[in-house]
Amino acid sequence: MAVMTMVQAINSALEIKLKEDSNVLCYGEDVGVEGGVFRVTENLQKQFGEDRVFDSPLAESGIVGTAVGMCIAGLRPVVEIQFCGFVYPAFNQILSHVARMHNRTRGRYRMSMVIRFPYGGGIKAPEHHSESMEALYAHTPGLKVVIPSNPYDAKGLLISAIESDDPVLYLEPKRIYRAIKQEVPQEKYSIPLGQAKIVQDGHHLTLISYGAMLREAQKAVVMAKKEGYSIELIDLRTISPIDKETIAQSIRKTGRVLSVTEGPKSFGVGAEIMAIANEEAFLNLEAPPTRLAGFDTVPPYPRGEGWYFYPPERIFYEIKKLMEF
Amino acid sequence: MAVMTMVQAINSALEIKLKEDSNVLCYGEDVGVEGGVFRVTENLQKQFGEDRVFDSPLAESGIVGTAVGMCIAGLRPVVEIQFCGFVYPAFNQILSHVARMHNRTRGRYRMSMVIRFPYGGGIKAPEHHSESMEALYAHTPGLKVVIPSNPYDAKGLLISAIESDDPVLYLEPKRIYRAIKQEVPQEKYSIPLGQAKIVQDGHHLTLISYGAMLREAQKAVVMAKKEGYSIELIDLRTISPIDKETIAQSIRKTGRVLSVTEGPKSFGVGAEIMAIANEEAFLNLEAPPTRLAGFDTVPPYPRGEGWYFYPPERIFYEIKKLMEF
Amino acid sequence: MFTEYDPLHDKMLQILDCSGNIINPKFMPDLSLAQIKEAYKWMLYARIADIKAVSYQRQGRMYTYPPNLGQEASALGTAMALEKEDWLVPAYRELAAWLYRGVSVKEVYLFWGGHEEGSKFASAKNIIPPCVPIGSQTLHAVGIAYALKYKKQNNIVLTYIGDGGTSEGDFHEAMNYAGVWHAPIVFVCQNNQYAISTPRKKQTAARSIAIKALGYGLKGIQVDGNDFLATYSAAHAAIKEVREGGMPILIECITYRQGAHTTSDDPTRYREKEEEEIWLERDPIKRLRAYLQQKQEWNEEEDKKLQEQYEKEIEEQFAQAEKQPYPLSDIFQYMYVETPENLRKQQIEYEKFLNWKETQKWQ
Amino acid sequence: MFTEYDPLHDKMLQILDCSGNIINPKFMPDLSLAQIKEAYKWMLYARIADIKAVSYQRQGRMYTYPPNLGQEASALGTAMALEKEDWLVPAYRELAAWLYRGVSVKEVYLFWGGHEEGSKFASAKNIIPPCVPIGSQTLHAVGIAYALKYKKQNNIVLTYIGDGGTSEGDFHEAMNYAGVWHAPIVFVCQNNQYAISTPRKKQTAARSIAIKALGYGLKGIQVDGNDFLATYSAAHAAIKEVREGGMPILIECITYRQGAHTTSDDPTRYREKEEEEIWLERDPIKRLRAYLQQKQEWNEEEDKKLQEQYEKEIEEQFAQAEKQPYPLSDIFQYMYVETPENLRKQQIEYEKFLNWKETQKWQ
Ligand SMILES: Cc1ncc(C[n+]2csc(CCOP(=O)(O)OP(=O)(O)O)c2C)c(N)n1
Ligand SMILES: Cc1ncc(C[n+]2csc(CCOP(=O)(O)OP(=O)(O)O)c2C)c(N)n1
Ligand SMILES: [Mg+2]
Ligand SMILES: [Mg+2]
Repeated sequence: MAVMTMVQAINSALEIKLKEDSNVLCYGEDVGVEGGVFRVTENLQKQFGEDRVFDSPLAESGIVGTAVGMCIAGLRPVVEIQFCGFVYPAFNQILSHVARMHNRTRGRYRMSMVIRFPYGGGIKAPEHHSESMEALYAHTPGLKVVIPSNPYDAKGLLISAIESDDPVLYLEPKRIYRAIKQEVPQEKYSIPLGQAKIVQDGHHLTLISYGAMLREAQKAVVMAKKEGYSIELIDLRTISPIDKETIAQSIRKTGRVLSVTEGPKSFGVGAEIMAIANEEAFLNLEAPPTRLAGFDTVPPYPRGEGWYFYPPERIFYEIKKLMEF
Repeated sequence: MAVMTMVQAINSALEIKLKEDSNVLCYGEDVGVEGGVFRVTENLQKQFGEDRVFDSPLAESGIVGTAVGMCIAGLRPVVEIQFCGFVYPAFNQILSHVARMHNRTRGRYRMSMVIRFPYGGGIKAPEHHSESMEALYAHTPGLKVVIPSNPYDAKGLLISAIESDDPVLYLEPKRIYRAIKQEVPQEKYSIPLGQAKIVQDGHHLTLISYGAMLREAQKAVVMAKKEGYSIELIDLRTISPIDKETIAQSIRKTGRVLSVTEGPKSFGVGAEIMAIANEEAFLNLEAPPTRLAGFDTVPPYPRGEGWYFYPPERIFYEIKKLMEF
Repeated sequence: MFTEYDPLHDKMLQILDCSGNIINPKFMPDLSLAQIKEAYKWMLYARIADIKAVSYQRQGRMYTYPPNLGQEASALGTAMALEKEDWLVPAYRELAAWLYRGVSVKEVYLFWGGHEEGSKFASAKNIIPPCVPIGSQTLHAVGIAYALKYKKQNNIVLTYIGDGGTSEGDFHEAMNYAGVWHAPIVFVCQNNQYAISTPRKKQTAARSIAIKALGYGLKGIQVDGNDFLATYSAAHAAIKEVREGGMPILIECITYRQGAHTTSDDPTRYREKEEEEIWLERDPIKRLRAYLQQKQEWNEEEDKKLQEQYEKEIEEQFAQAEKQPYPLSDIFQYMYVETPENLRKQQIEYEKFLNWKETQKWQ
Repeated sequence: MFTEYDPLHDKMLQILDCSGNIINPKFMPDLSLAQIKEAYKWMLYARIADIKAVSYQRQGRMYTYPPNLGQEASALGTAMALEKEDWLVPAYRELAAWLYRGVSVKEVYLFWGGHEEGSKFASAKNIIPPCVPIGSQTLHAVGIAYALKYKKQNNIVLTYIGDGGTSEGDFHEAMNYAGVWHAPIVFVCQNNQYAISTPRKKQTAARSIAIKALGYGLKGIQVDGNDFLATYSAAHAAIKEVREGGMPILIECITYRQGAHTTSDDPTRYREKEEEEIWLERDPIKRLRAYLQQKQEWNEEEDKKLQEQYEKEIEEQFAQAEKQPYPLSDIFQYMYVETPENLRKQQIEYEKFLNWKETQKWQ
């Protein structure tokens, strides 16, 4: 065991897979000598050489489009997009090819790639560096979307993602890249994709979150406890395919559900969770399934962040409203 | 009045605005001499000249990115993307600039453009020509998303879209481009954006749809009537910002809601409608808010279309289940 | 060749004239007459399959189809220069190349006949399916080329793009990545003068497509795309150079789509009859046949017989394609390698509905 | 000029050497000494604002900031050749150009200090905000250029991009659209040798950035980006030619970012001290000062006095920027010209929560 930040845990997963499987390659803007702008790929080029860990030209469609070709030729590229706001130039490759090549070729070619990128706000970064648009990818059939909330999961999920024969978008909550340190095994282990985790049992209300917001949700759980509310906290971990079963079971038990996410509210992940509550647990509902999400606005420039990224008190406030419904 | 197809109605709206406002331009792939692959821009180049209606090079990011510049310089471009599956190369321009320029410049520059494209399936077109990914755009703050379901609305909504100082994505249900003929005034009129339309009053269940699926919903309404069910049918018309008020009022009255959409189910428009039902009419609900949507798959190649685009019977089947809940 | 035909000289490599004479023996490829005859046969085969596809579409038995008529030499000549283990990355209008590489007419008809089974290209090796989003395939090709180099295989990738496709950002990124990675790849642009209705002049102000190579440190060459000997010769030289470690090369084949863009298109809206006639004169199959006839290697009768044989074969392939079933499960089972529970349930739900529907009486 | 410095000749336009001597009088721009002195002052002003930005960031009073140090001549020389009604479309590292065009230091500090008010650029005309998604601004520039032509205004657009930015698909599409539309536009690539840590060599295998112009039927030229006289001279010639109806032109300014990519970056990870020192020798401000001093137009004392004056001015601007309020409503009110009901409600809901929060006692 070692104490690791999320950055270190991700680095460790990459290192293990690079060591274990010569088909694994890492590339993207500044991932080589620089080790990535967040140092997630630090030391990997030194260790594995320039043909396995390298800088790409500054072109995201190029990064993802060439990764499609590499998968066709049997490699398992793990590519980095520098920030969440710079995935869009690659959107066509992701949606039209990464998500579809396997279906189009009736299983002949597998898109065994991982597309990693830091997402979300809260670090006072410039415009386009703070968004949480995971719903876009979750709505795209053919992709898997994974978001860890702590170093331990980050490593185990990334190893599964790299080993998955399906393409995985692996979003890294940059706000907690270094904010949490945790005991993480140095050796290999994996956490299956598609399974949410019950972080804490409870019976009054199901609180669902993931990524950096999970920590805020945890704080709200503590506040709620003081008022006598027993909250069941679920970490989604995989956004798509979403773990309906775990969500549904919990709501059937508690009768109340609140989701806590960062991205824009409308047509977002929260709506999907409400839909599941309706589809799977309607007769158990004791209060309206509710979503707490970002405003339907662009994340503001840093000085406005204080307004945009809601505090745990906001979560607590919604819990209270639901409990008093 | 004249009898028009949707193609003709859209053409008429373009003609009126081109005539009325010299800041309006139309361009895109093959919109000039060819008049567009669906002939939506037929005769416009002849009438308004090559500097106002013209072919662009084959590059969608270019089409939308240059339109951003034109808006900055005070023009009102109405650009065409040839098919729904070819918007993605322009995704970065749409999300990062079209949706954000006004906010970024604190109102200095308005993105007074319309991005038109045929969407949806059912015409046995090749891969990438049949998708309904409106939820992607609806989830993007800063955009308006409009989808007409008949020639009359198509014209009135497009005129409003062109006159809107906010950017509008105007999705044309190609399946009914020529399938419906309707009396449409030759002169100018407009239909406000953001307002759903109650196509038919009813008190048992609220059925919500738009675009080509609205016709299917209408057929289901007839089937349901035979069984004694009174269905309130709503045509959403504007997907974003969604008309919460009309939806909520209807659900409060009927207690039941079913949405009928074409795109992938998960994280789609149906989930948003369910969310609204929960947020605005929870205590009135007599059955779980329900969504009927496409599978979480790519629309299949033409020979599989029969499986993918569900028939009105499917809608009726869901209505029945809800009524018997 | 690449010095003499440097795009800065604005010259086009041509070997065979329109009457079947060799006018440029210097670059005559090292092919036996038997091999050239073989090439002719492939072009003929592709043409018949192409013409039949259009007619099946007209009969309502196939969906939208993009005719290849007139572009056979441009597709085949470049593909024939490949070795077996090399890769081919199509755009979508290189029928002769696909068939030569082992794709069956049945698969081609399945693809344009609206069935995913037709984009598996199961009967051919080292090829990927046609690519509808224009230009995006060129990046896949570069990725494959990187992989080949990484694995130290001595193979190369050949990829196609249209003149219109060169305007897409992906083409630029692909050429640039190919240069930086020094990837073993040859790009072939079939410049058939139009992208649907948009003429080459409105596509780019560059004096040629070939000259675009310079922006990436690559070599470029313009060849007569209706001259099989020229397309083969250029591709052969390019592939050899690239295989030996040279930088990637861009070949611009000057050709013409004699037919419509697709069966939904009407070219009379945007081009002149006179222009079409000029290009009929330059027809690649006619030219190569004239060459072979001059060499006493071919005659009308053989031609007729072969055509009949091909027609029969192709009809059989079509019949098979037409019979291919499309069960509901096809829609679900390939979306993921491991189908998620949610998707499985959607199929089951739909089946439940279908069963219910069966039990109902609909008027 | 564009014939003599055709990118095929691999020559770089230079007028002033590193010691301040004119070595290429033929292309000496038609600027009075007073004007050159003015240019020097702008560069100095920009440099001080730049250095102060870094120091404010270090003090935790501003956010991530990308230093301009060393690129002043490349930005200013090109922008100074514009006329008032021409348009400027920035990337994000052309501070001297923005200031010259009327943007206030306050706005610049607001932008990098994390406030949208700073990307309004309200005090300047015909300019758009800095653009974070690399390369995408070049298309906006072409759109503006089309509009100017359409409206028959005799103005042009100047847009900037970095060496890294040239790899993006949007740059390609912009250059290509500009060519096809024959748009009145000049592209300036500030080739500062790196895109964050990625050196120019890994960005493209092209022998220069300037040569990329050929792929679009445009002209290109390489200039010494640390030589104000050269950047001005080339831009002046390019703008004149384009204004008179010539095809668009791409200017590659060879320069160097003396500082870090941004305040979050550590260049010692990827470049050598020796290289940095070579480029310090070529510093644009030092060079122009040397020239002015040789001409007896400037001296150390004046310099010192001016610096002090500028520092004071800039500090005041910073103080103002720091004071700028950011009310909650700022987040909502500019998303749309007409704010939709849904959005208005989200603000109200949040305010309700804030009020509730006020009433609570939190330990
Ligand atoms: C990204 C994208 N945009 C638009 C289209 C629609 N489209 C299909 S073919 C075509 C023209 C292609 O022209 P070219 O590249 O010259 O190839 P050709 O058809 O002439 O072989 C267009 C615009 C598409 N398939 N993909
Ligand atoms: C589309 C996009 N991808 C990645 C980034 C992250 N990024 C910011 S600056 C930069 C390097 C830009 O290099 P260059 O164009 O040479 O400009 P310079 O910073 O040297 O002025 C990168 C990769 C971005 N802003 N936008
Ligand atoms: Mg073409
Ligand atoms: Mg740079």
